[in-house]
Amino acid sequence: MLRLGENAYWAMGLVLLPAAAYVAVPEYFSVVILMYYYAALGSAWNILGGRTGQLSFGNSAFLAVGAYTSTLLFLDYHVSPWVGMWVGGALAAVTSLLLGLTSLRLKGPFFVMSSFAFVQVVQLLLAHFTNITNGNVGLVLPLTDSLADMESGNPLFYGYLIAGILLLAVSVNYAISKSKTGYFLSAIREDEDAAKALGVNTARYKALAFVTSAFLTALIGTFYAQYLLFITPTATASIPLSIQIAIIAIVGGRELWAPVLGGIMLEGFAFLVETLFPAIPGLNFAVYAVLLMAVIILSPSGVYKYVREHI
Amino acid sequence: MLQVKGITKKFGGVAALNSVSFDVGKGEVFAIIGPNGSGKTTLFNVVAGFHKPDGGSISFEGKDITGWQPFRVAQAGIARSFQNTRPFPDLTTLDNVVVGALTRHRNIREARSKAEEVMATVGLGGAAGMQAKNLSIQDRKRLEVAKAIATSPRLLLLDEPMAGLTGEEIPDFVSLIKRLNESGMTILLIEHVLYAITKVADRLMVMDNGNKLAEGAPGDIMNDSRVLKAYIGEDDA
Amino acid sequence: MLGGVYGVMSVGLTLIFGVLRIPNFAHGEFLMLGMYVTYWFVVFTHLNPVFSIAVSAAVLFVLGYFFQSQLLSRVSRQGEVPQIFLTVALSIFLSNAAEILWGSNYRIVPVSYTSTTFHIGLVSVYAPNAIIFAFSLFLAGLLWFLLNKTHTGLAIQATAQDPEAAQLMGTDIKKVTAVSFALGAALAAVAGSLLAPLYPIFPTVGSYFILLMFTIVVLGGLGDVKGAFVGGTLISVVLSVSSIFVTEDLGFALVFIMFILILVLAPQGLFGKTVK
Amino acid sequence: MLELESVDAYYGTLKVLDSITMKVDKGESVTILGPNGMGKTTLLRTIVGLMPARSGRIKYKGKDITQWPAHRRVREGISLVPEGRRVFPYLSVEKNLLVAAGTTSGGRREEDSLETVYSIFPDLKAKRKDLAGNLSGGQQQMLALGRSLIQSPSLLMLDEPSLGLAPIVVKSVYQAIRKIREGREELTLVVVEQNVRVALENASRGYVMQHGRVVAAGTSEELMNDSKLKERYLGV
Repeated sequence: MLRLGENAYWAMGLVLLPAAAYVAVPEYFSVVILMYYYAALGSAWNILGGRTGQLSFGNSAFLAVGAYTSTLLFLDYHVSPWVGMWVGGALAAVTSLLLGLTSLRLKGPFFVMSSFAFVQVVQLLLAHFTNITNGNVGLVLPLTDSLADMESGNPLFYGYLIAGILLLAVSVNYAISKSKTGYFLSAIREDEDAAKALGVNTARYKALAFVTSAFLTALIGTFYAQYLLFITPTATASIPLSIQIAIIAIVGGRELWAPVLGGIMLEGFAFLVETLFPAIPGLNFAVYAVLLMAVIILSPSGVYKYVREHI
Repeated sequence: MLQVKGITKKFGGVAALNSVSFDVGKGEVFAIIGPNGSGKTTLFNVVAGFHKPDGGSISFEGKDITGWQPFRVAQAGIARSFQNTRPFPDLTTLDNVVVGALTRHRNIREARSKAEEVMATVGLGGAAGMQAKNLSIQDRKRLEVAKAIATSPRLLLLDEPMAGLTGEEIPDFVSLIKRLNESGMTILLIEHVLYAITKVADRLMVMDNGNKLAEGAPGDIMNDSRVLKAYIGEDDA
Repeated sequence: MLGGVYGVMSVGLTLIFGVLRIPNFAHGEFLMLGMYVTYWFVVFTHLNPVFSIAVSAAVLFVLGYFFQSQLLSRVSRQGEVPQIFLTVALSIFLSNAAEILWGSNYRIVPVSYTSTTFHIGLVSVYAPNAIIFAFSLFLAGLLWFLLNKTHTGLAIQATAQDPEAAQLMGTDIKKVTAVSFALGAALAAVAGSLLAPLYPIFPTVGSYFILLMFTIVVLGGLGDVKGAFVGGTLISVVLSVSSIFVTEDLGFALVFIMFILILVLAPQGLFGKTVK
Repeated sequence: MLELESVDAYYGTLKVLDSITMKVDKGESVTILGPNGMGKTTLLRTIVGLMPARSGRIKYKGKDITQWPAHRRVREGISLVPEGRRVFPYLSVEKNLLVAAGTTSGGRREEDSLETVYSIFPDLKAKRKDLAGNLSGGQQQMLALGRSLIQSPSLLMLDEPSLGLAPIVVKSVYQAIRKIREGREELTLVVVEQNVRVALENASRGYVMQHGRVVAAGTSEELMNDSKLKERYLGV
């Protein structure tokens, strides 16, 4: 009962927060959107990184696949992003499957390094094929303010769009945790060989987790493109962003709502430092890094668990 | 049921297994004994798919399973336990067993009730909610068997299930193995505790230095001078 | 010519991996700090940047030793994940601290010989490259001597191969681990000092090199010191050849794809030594 | 020489050594017996400091060493030849020996120490440039013994020196151990061995372990002739 209650509180809070912020502090509304954006990215990452234990420093590559697919479909073929986002998701799923078939057999730091290289490859390719992607100059989406084009003049629209995607990511996490797949993924994380000995096709389940994570990340990519109406290779398929996604989930933890807490906390924190010390560029990240070190050393299983156990 | 023919396995040029052959019949309890380092565990790993053999073949219920991946071997109906127990440490004891049961059941509820049944069989019912990493050595041994039998195997491979148990605990485990056997499972086990083996095994195979030394009924084997020599040690060493 | 310095910058990474079993994500920032040390050294002393090498090595040795013994060692029992993230955090911290301290402008080391070339027979050689090359060779030799002919070097190798057995040999592995990390950091700094006269210096310059360094060490076999130099040379050849046929960015993309494939297909590296 | 007073050790929450008390005198040769998984290896690891003792005291040469790190105990003369030999596979035979000599040579010239080891294990001299990982199991065991010997230990502990070796090789390992003892009457030996007869023949006293406890102790003769003990605890 308590678990159900907690889920309901979180979901309710997530739905109410954008409206409340819109009314109370409209000038900071974009902070809420960014919090949700990072929370969603962390939640999607958690499916592979948290449940399966395969740390990826490459998830922003799938953000780029999603953002570029829906944008190019819209610009070149007038396909609405409402459709394009699912195409992007599918394309990211296929990409992750191909990558996963080769690299998921790598363990620990080796998988981390391969995913790290993968983002860079995607970024370089997006920058290279200028005739399609307009290279490093990036692509600009036309301002239509039409809901059919997944655009709106009302920021609340974007707040609820990303809240919807975030809740989808959390729901997928929840569904997995309650399913056979979830049991198998935890078993793989705890001891892959022992899972194999019981008849678990570990390669298949790891690939499934990877594909799901990539699919959700690509949906967030379409949101990103529609929200900013401007995408570049370095802003999407970016190593720093990839690392930030992983950090959100590591700082939060691997429980259902932990990456959400991580995303809200870290973005809130970054915003706070920026507001307090606007004159010193780099300070927010430097402090962020120190905080990260403190969390890793003091509470290695994540803030969420720490809060649950101590407060 | 299981035919192992001429299995050879080399590590770094050294033969860990040298053309080992044996058959296990349906319903049997077949035991492999031998000193540490004689190749028993390597043989297990080859049968269960964790090592690819350099020569020879393995067939199970008529199918050639040589070189199959471990999860396929398990799905074919062969489950194994590890000598150094391999629980999923952060999961509860029950969830550990549920993972095994889920490889046969689609539905979580069914898997859970199967797991509970298995836990009762091995005598772990009281520890269901405990994290596996906190179990005692004896309970870890039980959990290791529970995980394996939750996959409803027809052939159960047990790697030194009684190592780490005391003289008083061994009879319990012997009767567990007997019960499992009576319920229709064929059992292949490696064991170091000799007198326990003689009580449970229908047939024995003795290994030494990667070679099969002898095979036969427990009574005959225990009186074989070569076996005693390999086990107790040479007189003049 | 740059193969040698690619080797120097990567060999520290391979050394750290060999002993700590983690990829050091702050390695690019160690290199960046080495470049800044050289910059300020030249600005203040007006001496040849070559002399700054000792200073940058010393500074980063101390920083590396402190970081490993005070922070990384605290989580070393929890496996590689927290350690990797600590190096990531250090990387973020150092590049942003550099921005706070020195701004994000590009800086160029003021050197007189930057544009000199001289001739050996028919080959004309760009002076800074030649100095870098000679120094890289010297450092490779020095490192070989250190690892194979000194007790500390043997202790580092032993710890990399089997830390517990090394303890049984009387090795203080905590100290050896810290020294290995410090030495790795110092080598990155030395490479940074060597490169400083050739590249613009800015806070995030490390991220430009980090993936290249990973590629080099994986190519040469992680933890393999000789392999890092072979890998460095090979990568510099691949990059310069591919830049003839395709554009530079595509050349990098090819190298990184190669990196993923080598990780998967030949995790020992292409020239990794193996015991039969 | 070595005294343990109610020493406990744990893996996580698992108690693996339960109030171990034992005493070994200078120059003695003692064996520790018991089935697999009863804590014999853990006991040796705790004595040398690879495992921490959570409670109790370990005294060596009269000093309380319970809190000392492993490398310090090794430098003071406690040496363990670990189970499975654990040579450094990618170092040459000679460098394997030099790693050990580097921390414990105490001012002796390394060449002399090497020669001492090579005189006991001539095979190692012939293979000195080979990578240790390419040696046979028996040669690796000799190297592991040599590494300990070069440290001039006062207390030498061997964990299953016969594990995985052919009988003829086991024989030569024990011959080497006897050779090591010649002229070193002060050297104290503690051996874990699953081969009961070999173990008792090469030791003057023995302890039997079960579930992390010492359940029996006595001279080799007493243990050898106690058939009930053998059936109950040693499984033979």
